[in-house]
Amino acid sequence: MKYIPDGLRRLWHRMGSPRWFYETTGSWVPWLAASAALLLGVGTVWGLAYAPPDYLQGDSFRIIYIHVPAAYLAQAGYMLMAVCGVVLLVWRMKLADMVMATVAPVGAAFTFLALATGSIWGKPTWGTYWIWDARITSVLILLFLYLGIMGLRRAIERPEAAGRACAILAIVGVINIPIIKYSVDWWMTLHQPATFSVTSAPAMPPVMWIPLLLNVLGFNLLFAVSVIQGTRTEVLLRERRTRWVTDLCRQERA
Amino acid sequence: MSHAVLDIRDLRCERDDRELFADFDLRLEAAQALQLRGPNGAGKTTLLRCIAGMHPEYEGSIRLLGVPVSGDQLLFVGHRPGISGLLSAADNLRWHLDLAGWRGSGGVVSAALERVGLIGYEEVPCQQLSAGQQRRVALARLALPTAEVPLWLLDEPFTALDDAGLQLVSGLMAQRLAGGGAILFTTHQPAPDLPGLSTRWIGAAS
Amino acid sequence: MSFDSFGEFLAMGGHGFYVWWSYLLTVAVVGFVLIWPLWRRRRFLAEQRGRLRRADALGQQAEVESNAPEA
Amino acid sequence: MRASPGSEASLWVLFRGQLRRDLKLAFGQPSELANPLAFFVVVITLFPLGVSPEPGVLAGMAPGVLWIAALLATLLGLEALFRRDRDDGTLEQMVLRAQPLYLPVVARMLAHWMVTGLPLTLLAPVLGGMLNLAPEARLPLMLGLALGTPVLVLLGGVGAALTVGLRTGGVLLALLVLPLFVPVLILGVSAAELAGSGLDPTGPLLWLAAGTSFAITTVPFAIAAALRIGVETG
Repeated sequence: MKYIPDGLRRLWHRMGSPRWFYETTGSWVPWLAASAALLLGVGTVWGLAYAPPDYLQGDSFRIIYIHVPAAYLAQAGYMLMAVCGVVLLVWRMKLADMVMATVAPVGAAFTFLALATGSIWGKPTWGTYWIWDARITSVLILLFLYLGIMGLRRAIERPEAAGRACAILAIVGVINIPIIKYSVDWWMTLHQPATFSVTSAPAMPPVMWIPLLLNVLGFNLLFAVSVIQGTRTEVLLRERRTRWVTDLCRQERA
Repeated sequence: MSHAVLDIRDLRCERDDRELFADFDLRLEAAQALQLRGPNGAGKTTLLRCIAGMHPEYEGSIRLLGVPVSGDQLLFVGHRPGISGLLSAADNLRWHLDLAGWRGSGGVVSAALERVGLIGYEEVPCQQLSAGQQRRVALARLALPTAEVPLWLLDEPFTALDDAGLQLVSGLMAQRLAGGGAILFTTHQPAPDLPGLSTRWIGAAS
Repeated sequence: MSFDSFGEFLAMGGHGFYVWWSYLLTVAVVGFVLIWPLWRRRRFLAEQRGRLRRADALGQQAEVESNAPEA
Repeated sequence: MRASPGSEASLWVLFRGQLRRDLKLAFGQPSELANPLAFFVVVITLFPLGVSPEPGVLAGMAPGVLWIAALLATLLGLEALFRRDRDDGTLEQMVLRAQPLYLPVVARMLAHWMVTGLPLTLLAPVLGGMLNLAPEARLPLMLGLALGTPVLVLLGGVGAALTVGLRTGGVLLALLVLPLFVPVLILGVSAAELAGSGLDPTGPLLWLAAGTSFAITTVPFAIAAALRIGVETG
């Protein structure tokens, strides 16, 4: 930290303050939510109505406009938890723990969505709702990892200890995710592999992938909105005994 | 400049949403003993655990000989004995020596057990000993050479001991004080007669 | 537009059931993800308000504030 | 006389002392030693009864069945791994005094592996024979278990350390560690299956070896960090 310029260091310390986070991010939410709605509206309408059907999968390929962003967020959410875990363990920044606690259920929800949409997509494509496809299997294991973190946090009573325990688990998990992914991929090549997977559509034309890009961006903003709102609530809960939160509650009452 | 063995400044500590200490200062010099007294729940144990690094939710500075506390500079005897019931007294003490990286002769184990009056019980699994004898095994750690550290933290060292045991423990404590160590301990009993002893009330009486 | 009529749009070339189910599920999950933090916040504020009112009624405002160190 | 902390000799004393203590503790309770092994054998026995006694069917699923049974047997011993030490206060003494904590943790896990993973490995070919496992697959199965069970024990140790102070131990522990066991399971089963169908099993075995060395060097740090949380005032 010695070589970091003063201004940056001050910003870092301020960012670590839950109160600063609460007071700063409140005004961001409407803008983020509006951008998310715009991107998702355009992307989804375009993807559902204007993109041409896939020559092999027909119209069921339109599920990718939600499946891919959800699968992406499922993984990104876990990464984010691990990064927060490192920040918590190294710099003891309480805000990182609050973000981590918020991301877990949101990430798990998107993991579930990725799993469910992938499975629904499988019915018209493979003729069955569940197939042990490499990607779907990895996502299923990712869901278990999320459930483990959420279970651990619920089980430990002291929030301070729960945060650090979850940080350790998230870091161990994030190192394992690529190993799990590659081992599952490799395992598929040994067994009868599915001929094509939900995301392996060959060389999409722009009219198909631009809406996908819009939706990925839109879902990212949506995720940000949810995490920011959730963290703000978490800040209030954890700081409920400080004067600024008490004052805030009084104001809300008035 | 010489540092106090233990120097606590501006300690603020919470437990279960309740503030135990605020602006708490404590200074302990070499060859000094301090008895912490106070009602149940006043935070005596929590204070010892803060110092030992087993209760991280505190603010303020805790320094041992001028530097942050390191586990090999202190000896902690808590409510839990630190003795495995399935192992013999000798095995337990040997493990405590190994933990501290002791490379000298193992003869110190029987010397320590002799000191606490457990001669002949060396190889009996501790769970077959009486409660008082088990307590003595735990306290035999104070008679090991690895106990020669600057600070002892003793949480209720006199419970479950008879008069002879009490004499024994205060003897070990006096010996450590004479050797230049500092001792912080909690007890509900009246303090034993120790050189350099003072008492501090925490909690309700403060 | 890749569909000729609204009926065809709904049918999705025979895959309508799967596509619309997926999107319905997405709406549900997104709804949950957006509403859950707000619901928690509302519950928290209601709880705190209750606590403050109780404290005021008892004239023990001091109790709340003595518990509240400066942030 | 007292070794300066951190000198090589005192590090060795620290490691050896912990290993000796844990082995003494383990061999002091023969029943706890035998239980995971008995569990392993019983589970294996259930498969022919539950699925099919047909030699061909059994041979096909033998590697997977043996590995999953080994996985569950490992899990069985994990819950008690640190619990007794926490209850009698020896864990807090270890966390407080040992410098570095890494060494006694490695010794603890090594001792645990010697009384769980190692006997499972040695028992596996016998049970493999009962399940009609191809003879050429027996050595790769054993090698796979020898390389894979240390990883299982270590990852399991993280879960055990994280849940050491909790009342809701067992089920949560399984949820925490079983997903992490997946790569080991895949690689271990593949090695035996490849060998069983006359192919070269060295690929997955080398990957397992790499994973084991990585786990031995890194995972004990995670266990140590988790144990520090576990001994804090609850």
